[in-house]
Amino acid sequence: MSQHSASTSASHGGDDHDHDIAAHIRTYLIIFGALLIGTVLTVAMYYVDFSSMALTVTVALFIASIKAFLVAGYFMHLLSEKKMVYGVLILAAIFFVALMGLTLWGSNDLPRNSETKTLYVP
Amino acid sequence: MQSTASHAHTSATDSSHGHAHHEPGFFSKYIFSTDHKVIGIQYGVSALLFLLFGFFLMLAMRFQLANPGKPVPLVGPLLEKVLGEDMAKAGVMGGDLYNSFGAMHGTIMVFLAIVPVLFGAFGNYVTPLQIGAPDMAFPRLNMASFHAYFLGGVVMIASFFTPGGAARSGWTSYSPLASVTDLVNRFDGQTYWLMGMVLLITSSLLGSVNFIATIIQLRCRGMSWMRMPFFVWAQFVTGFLLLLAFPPLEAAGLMQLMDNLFGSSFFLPQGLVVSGSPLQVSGGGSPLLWQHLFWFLGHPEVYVLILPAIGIVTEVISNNIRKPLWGYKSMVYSVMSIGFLSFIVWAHHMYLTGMGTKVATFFQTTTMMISIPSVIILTALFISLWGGSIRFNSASLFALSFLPMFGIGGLTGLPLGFNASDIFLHDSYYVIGHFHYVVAPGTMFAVFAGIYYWFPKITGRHMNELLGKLHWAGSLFFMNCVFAPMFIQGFKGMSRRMSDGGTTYFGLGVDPGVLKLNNMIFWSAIGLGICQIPFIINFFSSIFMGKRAASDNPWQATTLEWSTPTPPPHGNFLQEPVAYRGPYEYSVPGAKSDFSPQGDKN
Amino acid sequence: MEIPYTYKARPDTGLYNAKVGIWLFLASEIMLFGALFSAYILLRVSAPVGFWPDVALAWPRGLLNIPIGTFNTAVLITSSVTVVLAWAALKMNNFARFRVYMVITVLCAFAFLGIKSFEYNDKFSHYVIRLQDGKALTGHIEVDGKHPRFWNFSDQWSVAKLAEQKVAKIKVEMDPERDVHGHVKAHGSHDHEVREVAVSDIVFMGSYTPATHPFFAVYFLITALHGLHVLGGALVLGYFAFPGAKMWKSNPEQFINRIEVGGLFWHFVDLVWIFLFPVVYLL
Amino acid sequence: MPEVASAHGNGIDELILYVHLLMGALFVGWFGYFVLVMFRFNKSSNPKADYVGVRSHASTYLEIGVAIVETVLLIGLAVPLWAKAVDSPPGADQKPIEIQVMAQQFAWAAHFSGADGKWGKQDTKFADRGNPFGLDTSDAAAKDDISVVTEAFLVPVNRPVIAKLSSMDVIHCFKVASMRVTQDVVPGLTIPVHFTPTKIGDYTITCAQLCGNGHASMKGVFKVVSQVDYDKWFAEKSKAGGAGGSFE
Ligand code: HEA
Ligand code: HEA
Ligand code: CUA
Ligand SMILES: [Cu+2]
Repeated sequence: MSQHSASTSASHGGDDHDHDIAAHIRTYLIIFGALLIGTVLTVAMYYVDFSSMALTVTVALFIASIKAFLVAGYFMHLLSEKKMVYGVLILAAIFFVALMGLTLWGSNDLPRNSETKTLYVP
Repeated sequence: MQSTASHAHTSATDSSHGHAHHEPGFFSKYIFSTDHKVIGIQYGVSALLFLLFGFFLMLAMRFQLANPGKPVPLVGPLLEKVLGEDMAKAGVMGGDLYNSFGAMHGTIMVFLAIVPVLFGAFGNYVTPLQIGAPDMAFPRLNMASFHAYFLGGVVMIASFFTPGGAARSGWTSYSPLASVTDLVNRFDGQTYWLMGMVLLITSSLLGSVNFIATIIQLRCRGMSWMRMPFFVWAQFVTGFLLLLAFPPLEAAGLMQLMDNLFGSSFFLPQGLVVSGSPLQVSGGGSPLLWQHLFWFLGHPEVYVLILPAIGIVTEVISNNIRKPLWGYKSMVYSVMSIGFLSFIVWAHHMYLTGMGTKVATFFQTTTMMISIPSVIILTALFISLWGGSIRFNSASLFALSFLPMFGIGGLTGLPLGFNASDIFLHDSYYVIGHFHYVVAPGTMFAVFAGIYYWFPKITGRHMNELLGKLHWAGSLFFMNCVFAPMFIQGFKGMSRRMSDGGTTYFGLGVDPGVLKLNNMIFWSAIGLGICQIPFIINFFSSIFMGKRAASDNPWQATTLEWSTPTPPPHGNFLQEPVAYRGPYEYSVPGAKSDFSPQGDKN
Repeated sequence: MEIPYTYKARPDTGLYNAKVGIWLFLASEIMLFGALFSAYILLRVSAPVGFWPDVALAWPRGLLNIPIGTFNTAVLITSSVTVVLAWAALKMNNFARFRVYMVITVLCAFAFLGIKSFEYNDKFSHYVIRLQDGKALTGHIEVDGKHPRFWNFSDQWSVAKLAEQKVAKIKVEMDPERDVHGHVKAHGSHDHEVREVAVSDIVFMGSYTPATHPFFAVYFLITALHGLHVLGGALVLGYFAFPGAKMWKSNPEQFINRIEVGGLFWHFVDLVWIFLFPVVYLL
Repeated sequence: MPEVASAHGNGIDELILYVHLLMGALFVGWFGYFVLVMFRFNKSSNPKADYVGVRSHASTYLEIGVAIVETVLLIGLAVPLWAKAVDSPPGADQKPIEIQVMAQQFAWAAHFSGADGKWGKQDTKFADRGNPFGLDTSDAAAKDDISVVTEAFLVPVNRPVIAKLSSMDVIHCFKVASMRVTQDVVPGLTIPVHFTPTKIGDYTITCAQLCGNGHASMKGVFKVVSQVDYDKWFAEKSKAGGAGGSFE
């Protein structure tokens, strides 16, 4: 049986295939570099004073999202993944956004004249 | 024993001789089994025992409500001895004991009884059979899931014996109450509750990954999506609800655990003064955050309770009306939209926590939207009855009475869903009535229907019909006697979770009439309990003495589980099953019998 | 019957079982960490000004060690690329190279955890002190020549306890001064200036533990949970590299799949960190 | 239901009524159908089932009908009612009575600003059971404040009341059934409710949120009285002043 399977994997690893994988490896290394650069950038941004918190957050999350895209898209092969997986992830993404968005919205939209402190806290 | 090439072919022969040779021992057969059917039965038996336990908790509470201040008969002295004088002085239920029984009744019923029996037991046993799979996709994960559940149950039960008793902040476990009830003994019932919940959530996550993967991957040849029995669809959607709604509660549970054990302030705001002295915490947390995270699970959870129940009812009804379902496709789309929408309605439990018009409008709109697919499903089931040739047996009686019972429960959800009417009805007995109509006569009837229906497949014997009908009639009658009066009490303004049954309020002369109903409810609950005795007798005696099933398909049903041997062997099917047609082909014009099984070629 | 598609892809979905399973599991993980991030943001935006003992700040910033965090990020990214290279090596039928990459991955994982526990330890002995005049000091403290550290979270090293032990003065090894963004003020602040503080001057004092501020509560909860994921992943990958590698002989295809699935989990752990790092360290 | 005693209460009752009419219609209709089917299509009266069953599309119209009625109730009643009852406090021209209400395990307390119309200083460090509002009695503005702990307080009839709800410890729920008012009282937040009592009488504040072992007995009483009686009580109490009373 092991005989058999070894031959399967050998046939699997035909020349074409090896070539493919070698190309992949090159991509992985490039992305590795990009991720490291991204990390340096993120940290560098910290020392830049954007004066606005919103802008700081946007920039930081933007860089993080690009890094995340690279990891998910290439390392996790998400760019060439099957429909079913996309479906599951899209659901999770939608519900995550709903959870975060509605929770934040819900706790900021209080009846008028409400205050976010107890009566006696100075 | 791994085969590589043309897997499907060799595997059947492989396994049949692989398993003939060694008989598994007791432990690997019953405790550490990876067979979905054994796991299903394990789930079923444990869950039914929890159901009974939850009922006894409730009975003690109902006694207290009807007779506040009187010692609980029979078990009163025991309660005092086991739980201590603080909880049950002279056998009388104190406020703490009442609250802890209430919290544990809710928790046990939802997480340890009904979900495990619907999803764990029926889901496990029936789903792979109905899609023609040899087992679940990940059998060992399945076993781990049961063990996590069981451990969770043990932790929950153990919590009754911790100093201070079990959790007593409601099944909703709202902070700050959950974090300040016992400031001295941090390892209290609440902490146990949280640890138990983390285990139960883990169990559900493992289970739901397994179910979804199984349904996506292991459907047999010909079992296209639109040929799946509705029960499988229901389990599929339920799986997604558990998969994506539970993790936020797990996160919240961990946060509350930190609040309780490490003194953090996730859910505790600044400036709390408990029992007259300032609480020594940093503050800065938000009590409403807990509620959002809880109800983000909490609402999908109620559909976790009802969808598999509707699935069972659909199976039983379609079999007993001997005709196809009307609007199968619209039912499938409805169940999907219910699943989707159930994630964005949660704050209808929080209308009165201080919500502005915009958010409240959003959530009541989604709440109304979600009632539409429910109406569609019920309508489809009702319309399916037309033109049928309805057989009445224990299973179908329970399934049929599910419809109006769920109808009442569902309809009473509407006035709660409108925020303005919820102002009056919120946290009153009307809410209790609403959801018990869906979970008790609703879900529980589906459970009973399922048991009567699949019993012959599981054991090879029928349950006794006479006892079954007795069980049905009594349950239907007393269920209504228990829960219908609650609507009246709710209208009179009686609040839930009142350890004295409302005497303090209504002692003021506000309308003592509704208090008398407490008596009636108590005795009806006793009656309800008594009506379960025929069932329990029936259940155990039929395993050994029931009428033997005439064939592998005694109900003359169409779905694939009935084309296996009885009980199905390890691996389920003798040859590779193939689905040739839709799931409910009954009374097909021109066919030789009134049912055309999915697996029969012609 | 055997369970089908345990390692061969099902034709219509194009996936084998474990891959469906891992993606489902990761979807639930998204919700788990998503909820924690949501909690973080909610607590942060609703934090009242003047809440963090340093009155100017509503929320502590810049208290975590950025160089170390950056280094740890690099460690995790490295492990992420080595795990995918390990998979590629298997694809190319090169088992020896696979094992080397896998070992690097696991070593990175433990390096990450080691560095993390060093950070934790530092936080446990780091204090924030609010004085009568409203100012706040942060730094390591010295009481009677000892550097107290908190292992017992709920029992705060409270001012009352100091008074009880008749301690009149404590020494604070001050952190460099920071502006409202949490940036170190470059000029005028000496590293590790030591200051003496009279106990009677102290209003509040707490070490960097969950009990002191929701920020630390969130920080410890998320990073600890993330750390558990790292640990779990490292154990599984370690298993694949050595005892589990037997399967390479018996069923290489399934083994490659296992590595792929393990790798997917590992990348996810990395993904969480990619967001975690800027959010808790930098923002 | 308890008799309505507030200005907005009737609207809520109407909504409840209409929803129940919808529910009743659906229930009676479907239940009648159900019973009919049970007789007409059981095995003995209809031995051979019909493969197709119902051919008409009546049910679709029914579903659309339900959706429409729900929409109407939603937009026509529920949303505006909520906006009015919860979200639009009465303006100064309506001379609302403003009170602070503090919940604690297990009692309600009310606080009026007194004759000078100014709230005294309040701080956590003064707060305890007998002084739930943490009133700083040395503050000049606090001298005439009225704090009512555990006994009944008074409000005049036909004048809007704004109660600013807050809690010292856990979540409670301010419910006055006759006024059709329910509002959770969340520690860390101050949430106002407003209502206009229209009938003289005694009303019970109940707590509708589980808050511990004494939850069932957590009640408060207030009296709706004529403006004259109210003024008298107010003047008297304001003169006495103080942080409240004992907490039994
Ligand atoms: C299985 C469980 C289940 C189900 C299915 C539902 C279904 C619904 N629920 Fe319920 N609900 C609970 C379980 C459930 N609920 C629980 C446990 C609580 C309390 C939690 C707690 O606080 O402890 C609760 C509380 C609750 C509240 C909060 C009340 C409050 O605290 O103030 C609200 C408010 O909107 C609500 C609304 C709804 C709505 C609109 C539906 C809709 O989905 C219903 C849709 C269904 C229909 C509209 C029926 C259609 C039927 C027909 C048309 C046919 C009729 C025919 C005949 C009668 C013969 N529910
Ligand atoms: C799925 C959920 C579920 C189910 C099935 C039930 C079932 C029942 N519930 Fe419960 N209940 C809740 C979920 C549920 N409940 C929740 C979530 C709460 C809120 C808790 C809170 O406030 O936090 C609540 C609260 C609640 C209250 C309100 C308490 C209060 O607010 O003070 C009441 C009051 O009467 C009540 C009554 C009942 C009754 C009489 C039943 C009956 O229908 C029970 C009937 C059961 C049986 C008769 C047992 C049958 C047993 C078998 C068939 C076993 C056979 C065994 C073998 C064969 C091995 N419940
Ligand atoms: Cu206060 Cu219940
Ligand atoms: Cu709900």
